[in-house]
Amino acid sequence: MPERGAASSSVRPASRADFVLRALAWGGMAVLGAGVCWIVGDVVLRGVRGVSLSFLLDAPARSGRDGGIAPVIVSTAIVIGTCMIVVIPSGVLAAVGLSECLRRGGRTAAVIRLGLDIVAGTPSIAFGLFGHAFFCAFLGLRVSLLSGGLTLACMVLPLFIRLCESALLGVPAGTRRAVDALALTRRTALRRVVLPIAFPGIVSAAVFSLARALAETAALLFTTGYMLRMPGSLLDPGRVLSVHIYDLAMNVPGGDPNAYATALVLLAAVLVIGLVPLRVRRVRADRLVIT
Amino acid sequence: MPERGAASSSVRPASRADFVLRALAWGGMAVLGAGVCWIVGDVVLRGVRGVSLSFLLDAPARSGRDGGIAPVIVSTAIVIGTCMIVVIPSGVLAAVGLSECLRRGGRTAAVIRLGLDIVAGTPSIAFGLFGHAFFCAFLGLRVSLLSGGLTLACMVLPLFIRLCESALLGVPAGTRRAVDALALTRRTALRRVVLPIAFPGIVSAAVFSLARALAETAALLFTTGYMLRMPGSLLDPGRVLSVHIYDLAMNVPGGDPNAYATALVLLAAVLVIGLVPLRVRRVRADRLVIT
Amino acid sequence: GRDVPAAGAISGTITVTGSSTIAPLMVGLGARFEQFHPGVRVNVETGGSARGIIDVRSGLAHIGMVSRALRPEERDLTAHLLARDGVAVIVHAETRVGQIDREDLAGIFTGRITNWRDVGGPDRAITVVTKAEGRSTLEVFNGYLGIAAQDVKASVVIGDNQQGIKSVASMPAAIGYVSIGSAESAVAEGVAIRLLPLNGVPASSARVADGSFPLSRELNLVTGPAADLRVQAFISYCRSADARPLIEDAAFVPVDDR
Amino acid sequence: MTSADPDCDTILPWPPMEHTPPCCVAAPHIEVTGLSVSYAGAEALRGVTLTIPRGCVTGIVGPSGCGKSTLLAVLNRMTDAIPACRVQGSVRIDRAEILAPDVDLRSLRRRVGLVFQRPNPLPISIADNILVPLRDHGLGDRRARDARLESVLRDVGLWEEVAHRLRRPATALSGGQQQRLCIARCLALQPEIVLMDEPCSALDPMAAEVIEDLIGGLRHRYTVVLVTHNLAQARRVTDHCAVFWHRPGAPSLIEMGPTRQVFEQPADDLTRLYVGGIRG
Amino acid sequence: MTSADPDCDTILPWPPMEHTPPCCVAAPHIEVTGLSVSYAGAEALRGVTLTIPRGCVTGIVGPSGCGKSTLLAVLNRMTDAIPACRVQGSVRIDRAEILAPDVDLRSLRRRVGLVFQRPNPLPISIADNILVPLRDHGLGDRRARDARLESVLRDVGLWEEVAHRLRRPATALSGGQQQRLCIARCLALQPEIVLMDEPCSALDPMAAEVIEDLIGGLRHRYTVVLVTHNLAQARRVTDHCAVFWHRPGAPSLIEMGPTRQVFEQPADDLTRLYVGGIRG
Ligand SMILES: Nc1ncnc2c1ncn2[C@@H]1O[C@H](COP(=O)(O)OP(=O)(O)OP(=O)(O)O)[C@@H](O)[C@H]1O
Ligand SMILES: Nc1ncnc2c1ncn2[C@@H]1O[C@H](COP(=O)(O)OP(=O)(O)OP(=O)(O)O)[C@@H](O)[C@H]1O
Ligand SMILES: [Mg+2]
Ligand SMILES: [Mg+2]
Repeated sequence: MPERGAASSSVRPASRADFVLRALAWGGMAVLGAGVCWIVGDVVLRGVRGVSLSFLLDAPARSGRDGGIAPVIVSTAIVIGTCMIVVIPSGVLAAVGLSECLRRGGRTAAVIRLGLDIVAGTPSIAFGLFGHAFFCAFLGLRVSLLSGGLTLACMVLPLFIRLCESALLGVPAGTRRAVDALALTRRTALRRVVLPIAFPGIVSAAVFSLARALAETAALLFTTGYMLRMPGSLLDPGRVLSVHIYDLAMNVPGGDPNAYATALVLLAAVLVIGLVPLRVRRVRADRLVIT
Repeated sequence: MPERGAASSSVRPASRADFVLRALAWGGMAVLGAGVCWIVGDVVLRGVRGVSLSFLLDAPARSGRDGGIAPVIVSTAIVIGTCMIVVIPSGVLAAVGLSECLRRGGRTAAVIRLGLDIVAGTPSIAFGLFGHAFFCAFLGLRVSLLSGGLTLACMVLPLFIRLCESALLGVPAGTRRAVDALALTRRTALRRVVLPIAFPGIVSAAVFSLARALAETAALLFTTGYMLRMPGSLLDPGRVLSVHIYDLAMNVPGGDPNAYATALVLLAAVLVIGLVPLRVRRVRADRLVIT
Repeated sequence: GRDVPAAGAISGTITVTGSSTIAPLMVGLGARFEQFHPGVRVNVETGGSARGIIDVRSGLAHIGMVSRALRPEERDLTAHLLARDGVAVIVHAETRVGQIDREDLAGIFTGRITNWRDVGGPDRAITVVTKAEGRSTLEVFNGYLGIAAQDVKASVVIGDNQQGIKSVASMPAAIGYVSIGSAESAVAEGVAIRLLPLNGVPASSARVADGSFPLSRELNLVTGPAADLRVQAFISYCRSADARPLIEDAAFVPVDDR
Repeated sequence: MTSADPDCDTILPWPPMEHTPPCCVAAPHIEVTGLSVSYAGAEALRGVTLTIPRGCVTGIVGPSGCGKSTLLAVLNRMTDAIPACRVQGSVRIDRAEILAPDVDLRSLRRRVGLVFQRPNPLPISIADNILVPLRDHGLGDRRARDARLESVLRDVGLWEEVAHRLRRPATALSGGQQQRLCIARCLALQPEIVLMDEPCSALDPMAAEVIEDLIGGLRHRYTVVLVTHNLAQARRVTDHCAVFWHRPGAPSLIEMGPTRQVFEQPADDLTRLYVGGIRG
Repeated sequence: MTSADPDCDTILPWPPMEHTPPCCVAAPHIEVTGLSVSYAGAEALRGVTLTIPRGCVTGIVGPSGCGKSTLLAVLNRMTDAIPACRVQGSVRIDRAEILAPDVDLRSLRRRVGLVFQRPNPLPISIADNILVPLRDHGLGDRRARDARLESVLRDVGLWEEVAHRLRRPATALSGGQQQRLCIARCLALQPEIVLMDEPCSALDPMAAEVIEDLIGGLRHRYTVVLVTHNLAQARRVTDHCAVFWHRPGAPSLIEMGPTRQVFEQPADDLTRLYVGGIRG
């Protein structure tokens, strides 16, 4: 007796054009997948010999050619942590505001989006110079982990807002009407209805933005600096993983092996963080309903 | 007689907590807005004297300290064009595939997302090295505009796919059911239903990705190179705007005035492109309905 | 050094900024110096030679790192020669050319010579890799050949040493020039490049040190007029015998003026 | 219940009559004057003037697309959410204009509850669909809210069906179950005025009867406006009845009066045809 | 219309009777055997066995939540789209099993059209809602499709209302207009079997009568399965009727037979109570 379930055959019927589309889509994915494998494979193959417990726990020596990357890991964690602490709440709120504006078809939203595009289109180096001028010099935070975290937050915020905003679009129109008609406060609407629906999207937006932040180099070179010392406070300078990789690869003759080892650590970090959204249950509204 | 319309007072009622939320959201936006204004203002003030018609149409002289940026503009247009030609179709298709997978709650989608996160978390420099090794050397495309465009496409694709994917989530469940029950081919479903609904989202995803691509520096340093000559073909090397800004700011003594002028050109380009989505009419499904 | 203060006698922060070529070395030197003077913090930042000069002038940094000789218009600053960095001509490992002299090199870079055959190599078109304008290596190189930047006919323009090495290694007919230290460690790592002897002198750090290799640039620490005791102490330390192994380890050639 | 207010100068569009059910005092609760609504320029209602009496069940009937849902949407300002929608005229509840820009929408919508034509449960659990709005409006403590939850679910005849799965998502309910949940959610807030847009359309006769009985029980305590397509139902449960029609040009009100009068001695020819089933 | 097939060994659950309307030949078109459906473990239908005769209108009635929509969803495999849904048993259309994994869903759904309980027009223009599926299935040339557009809109009584705004978005229609558009869209594809889930629930009596007449006209040409809550309607338009009920444990079929028999001589006590309006 046949039994039908989640793993059943495709829901959509097929045609010749469908086949072509399907082939194209898979082809695109395959090329991208191959690229990922190439990069990842390269990093793993060439970096794996360099990674060990002592590599993670020791201070670097000889400009990073020897020793470990403990201070680099600590600095990275602090910078990224600062960045995400700023980005997540303000980004979610901004996205909510933006999607409210958008619903009312306002021009404001359009202007804000343009602003986000401009920020996205600003080269890292410009952010580095901006961060240096604004946070380090103007606000007097010096070249420090804090300056770097804040600069990074400015860079990542537009991306996060855009991804969140799309996550919020997943709230069905009927649900919005129900919320309106029940005259729920915005707080309840967000906490009990909108955010739970958008939650998986927000988590994956955060992960994606975090990955992006981990990759940033030029902006941090100017704002968190270059120091390999273990940071003692938020106002100390430090060196993040991506800067370390860049420096080892570009400026330190003989730095390649440890550059690859560090890149492997960065990759592992992204991987671990990337696993988070898989643990998040989807609560897509009215997804289960056939009526 | 009162008249109610689009510009009416807020739809949602207010409470104390709402007020705090609202303040936070606007505060966040204000900080970001201030940052944008700072960067933009700085660039405009310091760059505006350098920009003229001849600046746009002349070849550079004295390492870019004098003359114009005509070859840089041409190279940039070619690299970004190549990138977007690759990214937009394959990204849209991949996003469609991904959202189909997601609907069926598959593990595949989760793995692909992880891959996208990894690509997002790869520092530009690693992309530069990958692009150099893969496109320039392995595929024999040399250091060229084509190599740069393709490398950039790999970098930008994950971002574009994620943004598109969220745009596709805006298709209401009822509409999906209608499409299923009518047994439309995937092609018709995409062309006539899904893409029209997602179109504004896709356009703004493309604009955002394009802005991001325009900002990229490190990856292009290795793949399109530094050459200031006017490119004659896709296989010639060239220098893009962001690299030119980087080089003038970092390596050319006395290059600052023209760095700012070039940054202003980049900004203007982002602005013009950023205006595109404003021209796109929103076709949000069932947005207008009160039933 | 003679007037070096006793260990621990000074304290405060020393900010060093400038050339990314020198920066990794300064991080190491700073860390050593901090061991002798626990009250001192040496903070190294980078951003290019130009930034080094600007930040010293504006007082944002105590010491600037400049990977070239000071220009006449920069005479308001004091340069302290830290080390020399040789510039080696490199070719792909498979290019069978014994050596090259100044004339031929100038011919190749100005486009007069376009085939390896003309300089005793295989019959193959030459791919010229040069540095972007504004780089100090380019200035040193062009100065040695006596050619102007606009005369250079290059097919690839690169920025950093590593990029130059990768470009040459990926193009079998390429010729370029990079820092000797970087080239030597690349060869040690098995990258497919070869250092060409210039005018019969083998390209090696040792030959730069003994002064027989003709192509090299200065790596300078510059200070403003108001350099205080702490800064002078650090600069003397960098130029002392103590610092020598670190400089050599960074693939530069220490200068013998002590 | 307030008795007729001598200050109120609104002219009722029908004379107070003996056979008005005793439950229903013809004191106006909602007064709609010259109401016109258009969507992106297309008129959906033109010049509607009617009075909805306090404590009665007022039915609204008429063919599909004649602006019934639109009228309800105006009464609690849901039209604000539609950018292209323009509302002109005056709507007064207890003599306070509700179309003024400075009206507090939260308290307005708390007073005027709306049950939509399409069920739209919140995508949270069945219990939370009722408890969350209660808590949001600060009604009662935890125990009082739980008690209210059970009582409204019993009122709409859903308790037996969902008592064992109160924590399951409301979106997984069947169409009729969702509809009843939405009615319960609206009543839990105890609004003054309950607007119901075809509350029984997704219900089987059994469930519909429960809802009809419920509406009957709301009389006196609430002012109910009921849009329905079921003329028999309108006749059974409403005290007054308004008939809308596509007039040439735009939909508008053609007749309003006590239900018995509308059904038995209609003043308008179209009404006669409609209620007689000749047209409709 | 095919006459009864001698090869067909399915036993009809009711005896062929004289007073079966002549239109309706009791040749089985859909045979459901031992069908059970569960959502995430919760049973929504248990052990349903019934036969739907060709060319007849078969009604499905029963209280809210008893699995009527679920049965329709199984008949054209819409259940595939619900990850947590498990379907067990056998459904055969013209004696071909449709629950097999290798069934071509496109041709199945083309043959078995479904009108949903909630109207779900595509968010494109009114005309495109009908023209796009027609073109997608390669039906007719441009002129034929335009003709079909007009004829189906006339069939559902929507032509007059929308003829002047065929290019406007379908989502801006009123609830009842959307419902009729969805019916028209389904019929335009001329499926063999038409499944309708409460097609008249959002309609006023006038529009409902149009649809009822339409369903009457489909008899002979189509096999129609009609879920309805309106018992009078079921009596008026259906030839056969199936009654579902919440049995202890899970919803299931309690009685099926010619409509007159089900309403006049119900075999099951629950049916008697239900159709008599005592329960329901
Ligand atoms: N996607 C789903 N997930 C979980 N349970 C569901 C789902 N869809 C329906 N159910 C449950 O299955 C049972 C049958 O639902 P179905 O929609 O078939 O009822 P129905 O007979 O159509 O009711 P109505 O007349 O109210 O539309 C109900 O108890 C319902 O709550
Ligand atoms: N958001 C909208 N945009 C444009 N037109 C609309 C919109 N909503 C409704 N309309 C139009 O306004 C008219 C009245 O619609 P309304 O929904 O009020 O009708 P109704 O009386 O509730 O009909 P039904 O009984 O079918 O639900 C209809 O012609 C409809 O097409
Ligand atoms: Mg309506
Ligand atoms: Mg149903």
